[in-house]
Amino acid sequence: ARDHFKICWSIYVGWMPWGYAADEGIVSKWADKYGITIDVVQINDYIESINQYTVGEFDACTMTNMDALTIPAAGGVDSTALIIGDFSNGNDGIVLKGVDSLEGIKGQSVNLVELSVSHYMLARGLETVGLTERDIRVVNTSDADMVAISTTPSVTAIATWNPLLNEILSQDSMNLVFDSSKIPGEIIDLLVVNTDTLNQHPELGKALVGAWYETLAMMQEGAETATTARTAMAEASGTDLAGYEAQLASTLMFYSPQEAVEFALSETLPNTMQKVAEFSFAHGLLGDGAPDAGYIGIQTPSAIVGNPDYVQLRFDPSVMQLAADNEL
Amino acid sequence: MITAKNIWKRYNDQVVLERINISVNEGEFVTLVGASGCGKSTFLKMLLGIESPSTGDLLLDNQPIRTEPDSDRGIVFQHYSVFPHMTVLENVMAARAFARKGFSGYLFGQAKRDARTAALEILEQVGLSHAITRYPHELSGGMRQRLAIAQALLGKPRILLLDEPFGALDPGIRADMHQLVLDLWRTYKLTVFMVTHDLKEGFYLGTRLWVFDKVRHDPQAPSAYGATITYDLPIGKIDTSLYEQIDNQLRPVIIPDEPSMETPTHD
Amino acid sequence: MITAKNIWKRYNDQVVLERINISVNEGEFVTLVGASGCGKSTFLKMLLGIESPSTGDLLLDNQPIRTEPDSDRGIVFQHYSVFPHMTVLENVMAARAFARKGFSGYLFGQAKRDARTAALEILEQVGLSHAITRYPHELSGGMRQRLAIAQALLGKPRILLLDEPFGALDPGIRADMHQLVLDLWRTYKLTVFMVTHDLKEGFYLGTRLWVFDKVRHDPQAPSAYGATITYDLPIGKIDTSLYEQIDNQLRPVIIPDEPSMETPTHD
Amino acid sequence: MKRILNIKPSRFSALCLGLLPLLICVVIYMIASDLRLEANPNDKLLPSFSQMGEAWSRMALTPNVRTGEYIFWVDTWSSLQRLLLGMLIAASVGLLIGLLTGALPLMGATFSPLITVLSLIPPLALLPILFIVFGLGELSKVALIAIGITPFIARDIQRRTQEIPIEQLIKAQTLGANTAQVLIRVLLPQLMPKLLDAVRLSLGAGWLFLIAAEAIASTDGLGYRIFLVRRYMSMDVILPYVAWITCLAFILDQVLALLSRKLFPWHVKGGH
Amino acid sequence: MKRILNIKPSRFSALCLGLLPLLICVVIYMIASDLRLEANPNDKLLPSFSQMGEAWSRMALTPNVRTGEYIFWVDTWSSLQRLLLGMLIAASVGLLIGLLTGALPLMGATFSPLITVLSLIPPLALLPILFIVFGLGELSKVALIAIGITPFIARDIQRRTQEIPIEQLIKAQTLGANTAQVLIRVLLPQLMPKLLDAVRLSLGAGWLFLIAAEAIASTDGLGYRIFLVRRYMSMDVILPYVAWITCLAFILDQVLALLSRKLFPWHVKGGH
Ligand SMILES: Nc1ncnc2c1ncn2[C@@H]1O[C@H](COP(=O)(O)OP(=O)(O)OP(=O)(O)O)[C@@H](O)[C@H]1O
Ligand SMILES: Nc1ncnc2c1ncn2[C@@H]1O[C@H](COP(=O)(O)OP(=O)(O)OP(=O)(O)O)[C@@H](O)[C@H]1O
Ligand SMILES: [Mg+2]
Ligand SMILES: [Mg+2]
Repeated sequence: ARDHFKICWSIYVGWMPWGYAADEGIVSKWADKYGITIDVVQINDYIESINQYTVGEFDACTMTNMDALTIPAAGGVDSTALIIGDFSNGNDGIVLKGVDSLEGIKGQSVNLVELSVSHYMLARGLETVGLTERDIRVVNTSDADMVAISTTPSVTAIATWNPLLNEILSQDSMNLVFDSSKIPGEIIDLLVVNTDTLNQHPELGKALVGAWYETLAMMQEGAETATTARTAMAEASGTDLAGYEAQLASTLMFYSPQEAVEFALSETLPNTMQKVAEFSFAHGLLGDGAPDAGYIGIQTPSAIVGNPDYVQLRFDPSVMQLAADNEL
Repeated sequence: MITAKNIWKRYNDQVVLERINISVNEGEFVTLVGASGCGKSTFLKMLLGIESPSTGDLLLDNQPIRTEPDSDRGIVFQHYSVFPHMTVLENVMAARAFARKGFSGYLFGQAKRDARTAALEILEQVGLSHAITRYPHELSGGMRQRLAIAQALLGKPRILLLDEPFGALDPGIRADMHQLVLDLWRTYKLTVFMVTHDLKEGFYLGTRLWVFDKVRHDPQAPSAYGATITYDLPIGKIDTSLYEQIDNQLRPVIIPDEPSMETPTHD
Repeated sequence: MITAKNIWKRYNDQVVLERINISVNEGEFVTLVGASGCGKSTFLKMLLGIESPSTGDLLLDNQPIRTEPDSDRGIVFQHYSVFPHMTVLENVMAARAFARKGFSGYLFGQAKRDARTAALEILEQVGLSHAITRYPHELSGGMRQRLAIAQALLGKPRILLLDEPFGALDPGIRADMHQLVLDLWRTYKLTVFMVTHDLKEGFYLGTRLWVFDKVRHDPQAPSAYGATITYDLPIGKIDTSLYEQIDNQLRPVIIPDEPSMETPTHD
Repeated sequence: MKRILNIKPSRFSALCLGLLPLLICVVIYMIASDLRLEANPNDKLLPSFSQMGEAWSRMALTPNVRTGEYIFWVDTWSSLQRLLLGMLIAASVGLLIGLLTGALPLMGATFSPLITVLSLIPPLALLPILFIVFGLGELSKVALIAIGITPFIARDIQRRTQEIPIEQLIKAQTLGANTAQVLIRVLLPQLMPKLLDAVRLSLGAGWLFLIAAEAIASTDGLGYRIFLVRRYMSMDVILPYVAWITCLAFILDQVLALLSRKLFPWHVKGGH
Repeated sequence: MKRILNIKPSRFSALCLGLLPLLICVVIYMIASDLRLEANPNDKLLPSFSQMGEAWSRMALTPNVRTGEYIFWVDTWSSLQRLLLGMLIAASVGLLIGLLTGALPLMGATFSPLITVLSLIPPLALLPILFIVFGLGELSKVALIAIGITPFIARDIQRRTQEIPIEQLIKAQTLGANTAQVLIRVLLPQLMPKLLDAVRLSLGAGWLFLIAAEAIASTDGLGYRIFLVRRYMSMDVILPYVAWITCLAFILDQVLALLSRKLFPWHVKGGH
């Protein structure tokens, strides 16, 4: 049987524990426990990491709920959200220059990473003030350069995530007019595992979940290792402890597995996924074969969203439940 | 040894050579003269096998001549005849290496020592013993051509083809080169074909002189007719008036009856 | 007109020319011969102003000669003397354009029409009227040099410098070129300096022949001494034996007493 | 049997031989694509040719529902505009700098070191500064191309200027030409075909910079589209776009070559 | 007064003139930086030289607390390894292809069209496929460099091979050489300095591909670091890194030039 697995992650506040877990040997410790080996590979480019996972180079990958739907699931790779790590609670936001309310966005060019969760958040934000995407102009902008371009006079509206958001807000006359704390629980950061692999090798899921919660415990507020762990994570993401703490502040981390399980079981999750599916369909992200937003089935513990005969994305809290029950 | 039977050579529509019928015996030293562009080099290329006659047969020992270069026929061009990336000694030793079957063209062990001995010998003969570690670009033009000749001879060719070998040399040093070629021709009993643009040189060196020229002209279509061998002269049987006639054809001057010594009065 | 007073020319440690003392009158036609590398071109470059003597004075009309090219002194090189991107006519008209003050070197309106007339006239004179729309690369070598000469003359130089102008031409067509140069020299009353490697040519064309040669040699340091003018001969006063002596110095042959007609017996 | 060194294929067989590897590549792709699609019909990595054709026709032949535009052609047009403008600027500035530094020793001594340093800086690393200086509009994309290419062209033209036989400069001066006349009438025209050559050589880099710039901030363009659809790994869009870029690059190259032959009939390779 | 065309500065004044614009650039930067920092001491766009020095010494002279490594040197070493390996592969493969297609008409007819097509494809657009074929380890970064550079080198070497005077091939054959001997003993050595030239010419592109590849999949390297801190616009790190890359590029170029002169003393520019 297979006993070697590869997972990949990219730099983002909620996923930094993976790097720390790998460096500190926590992953290999848990892998040993289940008699397997796990390679943890960092990939700078977030999209590239998902693509690599989708074509089968990796068995698991970190991504948001929306990208899990539009890339692997839409690409016919049945995927399971093994770990619900956190949801963005202000980590994504819309910034306007000079104007201090979201209504002011009308008619402006908005710089954002097109088709990303920022785009989704923007669409949700526009809804709240009765606007649609037709009222603005979307300019696709690379996340790496978002901070640099924010200082230029021609840029007046930006939708982005942290740490870029904090950098931008630190400049004069930048107003945060909307952020993900207004749509809590809709932008979810996951560890997604290939469903077939997970079914054949449940030990992979157990090892990953075990390692994850051990790491989170080390960084949790109040833990004595918190400062060391967070400093290491801060450094790995190219900032300092203060910068990293600021990012954590706007992220709702599920430090305990029980919280994550509850989130998965809640009634709001299928609703969220329904919205995400609709948004994705409207932007052509579900593929050319998709006749409607329900083309791809999404299974959550409480309900199945979309086509039940073609489920490609599953939220399965069972392993996290084991962690919560201390049965790993 | 070499026989040409009614050879014509065309490039597309242009006739370069026509009706070449000759026969050359082993050991002859043929010099070829003619106006620029009349096909002397083309004829040499056919002997070398890198061009083929358009019609007619070119025979070596009554067999059609091989249509690619081989070690029967050595060649020295006006330029680029030596390998610029090898020293003088290596250039000559390479000739030995190429003569052996092998993949890389490098020599090792005993074969290398033998080649070195042979190379030093022939370099002595052409007067390059003092320069064996130099690269071609460090040699004078004359030394470079000596090297090219030495190299060609190590291939032990039966026929040696020389295409204006001294054309780029200072006239002052040509005499030495002539002496060298004559010595080697005698020593190795070669059959030599040498193109030159200097009638005096051709005349002085060869046992047989060929003059290439067009005999037919069509002013409307200058390329409709090619050159042929208008004179095939065994040297020693040419009298002064014929020499001057050919010379004038090649190097006309304004006052043909007083070609050199008389000073023209300009004013 | 031109006076050289004890000129020496050195490149770093190498002495190229030494002790040049001459004086040339308006209207003379000086031909310069000498072995390769002895400094003939260097002397011409000093006349042109692109090189300066290391010591000594070079005077034009008793003034130090200008140290950059100007329209007093025309030049024709062996190669690259015409502008490859202009047609024959444009090449000649450019000479006129450059003669006027201006920024772009292009002519417009009446000036252009005048230049055209003058250009056509001189092209007629050098026999290029039939080829005025051709580019230099479409011309034969001889036509190219005619063009270069026509162009140089339109600059109305007092002194015309020719550095082996026919060196790259087929000997067969040189006679025409000689005739042209002589005609133009007479018509425009130029002072001409012409370098050639062909004694016969130098002898036939000039009113005065300079032979450059080294008189001192140091075998240990070949560059310690430079060449100087060993003969300064008014043409018409040279006898045959001196001619042959110079010729042999420039083009030695193996059998110097029978330089051309006698066939050597090879076998 | 001739040495393989001496065997020259006829024109027709050369054509066939040349097409062979291209055909083989296509066939290999088709097999690989079929195998992957067999395993997973939704696989996006190696779409079949018909999938690519559909995607292409959707973008090139069907107006976009939202904007009514033919996306493919809009992208092409935007990218070409940027590329051509950027190359034009690079060519003009590079020509000017190369001509002046190549022809005038004083200018050469002054600016050669600076140009050398500039040519070594990887422009991609300086993007942030570029955006701040040039803003986010078309200008910055054009500027990236121009800044990336200019040092190369300037250095090439400088070298070419120095290759022009000194004899021509002397000749012009003996005809009375002043510095400006030599530059404008003698050197400049002769550099034009060299400039076209340099532009052809640097077109590849130009495309690279274009794609990089469009990836960073844009609303249309070939590079933009490729990076956008990379988000959901639509290789059925990416591959036709890449093929199209390759094709455009080829056409541009050929057009420049043709232009050079037509405009500068006197320019013979190798000179005389 | 001489025409400006004819004024040649002495060696010493050329040196001074050459340094002048570089100095001016530095001064302009310092003034601009001061002005911005005056207005906003937290400004990150144009850090002062002392800020850059601090950032640099933090990365180059202080061991990282976590790993004990000197980040700057680790980055340098990783990037150089990748670059050199990639260039080495590109050079070897390019040499082989160029030699064979240039020397053997049959090979040339067969592969030239393919190489032409490959050389026109912008490699950045193919990155996803590349990562899938070569994985995400060191191999893929090296592969991007190799794939990006090889077609250029192959075409250059092909042209260079064809430029070698046919006389030499004929001469070797008249001495009895077979095809392999001609390739190995006559052509190959003469192509080596041309190969070094081609490598020097393509080093710029090599750096570009290296930075692009490191930006996507890497955990160290100069390009990785620039990409990582770009999100925070830490110009105090980016600028020293860019300067260092420029410097490395210059050193590499000079080393190759020196190597060429030392190894191939017979290689004189322009030939004879
Ligand atoms: N490969 C070729 N294709 C077409 N025409 C050619 C080719 N080779 C030679 N010619 C033509 O054949 C004619 C004869 O050329 P060739 O080189 O034999 O003359 P040549 O007598 O050697 O002249 P020269 O004294 O200048 O060396 C020339 O007009 C030339 O243009
Ligand atoms: N710029 C220079 N720097 C150093 N040495 C030079 C320079 N120009 C010429 N020389 C040397 O000066 C000597 C004379 O050269 P010059 O060109 O004047 O000879 P020449 O008589 O014209 O020869 P040729 O008949 O070959 O044209 C040569 O030895 C040459 O190497
Ligand atoms: Mg010939
Ligand atoms: Mg000379």
